[in-house]
Amino acid sequence: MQAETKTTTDRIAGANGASISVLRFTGDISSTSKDSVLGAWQTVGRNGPVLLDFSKVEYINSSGIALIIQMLMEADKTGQKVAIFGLTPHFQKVFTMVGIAKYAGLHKDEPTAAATL
Amino acid sequence: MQAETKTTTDRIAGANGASISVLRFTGDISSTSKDSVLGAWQTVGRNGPVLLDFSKVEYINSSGIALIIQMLMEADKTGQKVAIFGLTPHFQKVFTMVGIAKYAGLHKDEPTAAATL
Amino acid sequence: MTKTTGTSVEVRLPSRLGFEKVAMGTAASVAALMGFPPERIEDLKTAVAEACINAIEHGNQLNEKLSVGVILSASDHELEVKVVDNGAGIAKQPPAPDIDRKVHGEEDPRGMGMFLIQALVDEAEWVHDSSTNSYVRLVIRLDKENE
Amino acid sequence: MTKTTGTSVEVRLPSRLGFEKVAMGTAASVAALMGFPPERIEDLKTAVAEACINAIEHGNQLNEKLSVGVILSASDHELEVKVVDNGAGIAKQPPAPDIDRKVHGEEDPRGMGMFLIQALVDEAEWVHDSSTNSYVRLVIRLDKENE
Ligand SMILES: Nc1ncnc2c1ncn2[C@@H]1O[C@H](COP(=O)(O)OP(=O)(O)O)[C@@H](O)[C@H]1O
Ligand SMILES: Nc1ncnc2c1ncn2[C@@H]1O[C@H](COP(=O)(O)OP(=O)(O)O)[C@@H](O)[C@H]1O
Repeated sequence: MQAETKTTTDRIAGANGASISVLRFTGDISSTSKDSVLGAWQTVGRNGPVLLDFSKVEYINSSGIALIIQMLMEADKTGQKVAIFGLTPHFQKVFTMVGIAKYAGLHKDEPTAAATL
Repeated sequence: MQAETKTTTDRIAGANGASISVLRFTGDISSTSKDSVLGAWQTVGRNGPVLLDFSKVEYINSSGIALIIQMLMEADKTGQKVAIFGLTPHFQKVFTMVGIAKYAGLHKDEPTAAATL
Repeated sequence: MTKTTGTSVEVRLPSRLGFEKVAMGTAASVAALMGFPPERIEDLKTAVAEACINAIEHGNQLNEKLSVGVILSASDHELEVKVVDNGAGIAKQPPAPDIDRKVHGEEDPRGMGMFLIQALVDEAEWVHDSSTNSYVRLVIRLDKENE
Repeated sequence: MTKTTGTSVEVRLPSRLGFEKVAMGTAASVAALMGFPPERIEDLKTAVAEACINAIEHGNQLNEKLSVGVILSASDHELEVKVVDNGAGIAKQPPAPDIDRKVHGEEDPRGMGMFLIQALVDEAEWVHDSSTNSYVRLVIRLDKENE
């Protein structure tokens, strides 16, 4: 169903051979996504870099953005790097407006995003 | 603007080298499309085959379908062959329900449709 | 996902052709929220559009002082849509369109709206409610597989 | 294309989170009918969603007996959207979100709705109408180029 959030976790090899965790979101990112999004976040290691894949997400509201900020908050504590890809141009604008771009690079696609980590 | 109908006319070479007229519709096909659709229909010759291109059309209502039937009516008088392509699966179903498929083949794309004329 | 059961959404549209597309947008959003598959949402959109066009044109006779009401009620297994106008309703069900007669000029090329509505939804009913109200009631069911 | 000037469309939604998406669908359809470009329609959708979420959550406090009203009025050059709830309105405009403070845990990660609304539309105004009504009024203008 469109309204449900599914988060899958993945691992890819970065440019320097180091492993990158990828969280892939599907559906909506809203207040009902908390368990799915933060639950998946807890399963990834606390030291390697993390990619957030929004290419299958259609709707993100301010409660969903708050969840993303919570991940950035935890990443900031441990010094983990986070990069984002797959946002529509509209949500790239929105993420920039709220300042997320300052803490996580916003990229067009997975290879471009992975290359920055 | 999405709601306006634009019709452009085109000519392509059919499989046997004979020339095919193509009417390409953009926008909506509804009661306000009458002048655009039937006006363009009048400009094509009354004997060669005709292709109707719906690949840029998002909305068709029953008044729009009535315009298509009017074209088929005139084509039937002169024995002109008409084929249709570019409909979404939903509108292929709708065109089949109202019986249009009996008078004009419904095809996926331009080459497939042209090959039947 | 969003619980939709027991909820109802209402829209009021001006009686002007073109605004049926607003009802389509609203109906599509409610159906998506309920979890209908995309093909079924397309069916609903066309049925709702045709019902609104009839309400605007025949029911309210393009009188812009009147508005068309669209009431969407979600239950566990189905979505009911009532499209309400201020007319006297239909005298009787028109015969199904006959493409041969249409193409041969023996029948008006128009007159397919009610046929399409019935063909696309699981239930369709035309009701003359009161001296000032008529509505068409459409139902699509969640469990029904779309062929 | 459809003349939309002077028309108004009204929607009533249940006070349940998720139904903001229905308002988004309706608003998008009206804006498309008026000829707004796709990027501007995306801006409007997000602003309307945030206004509805606030009306559902803060204004009507998730009380499902209350509904949220969305009134879309089209004129020649602009679309006005009022999102009405039964609450007492906002006490005062919250400060703009500060991402550094949020990321460092010094500020609630939430609290971005009103900021986004103001950033995305051409006019935004919060009005406490009567003892039982508050609304936010949004305007997007047709002539304004979207950056
Ligand atoms: N809401 C309505 N109010 C009054 N009459 C209606 C309504 N809907 C349909 N009708 C009548 O039924 C007829 C058939 O409608 P329809 O099948 O939609 O075709 P069309 O609208 O093209 O005539 C209309 O011509 C009209 O006389
Ligand atoms: N419709 C409303 N009715 C009452 N209070 C509101 C309304 N909209 C916003 N508010 C108040 O303004 C605050 C800020 O809203 P907002 O920026 O959207 O962030 P959030 O909803 O995440 O708190 C809310 O916490 C609430 O106190």
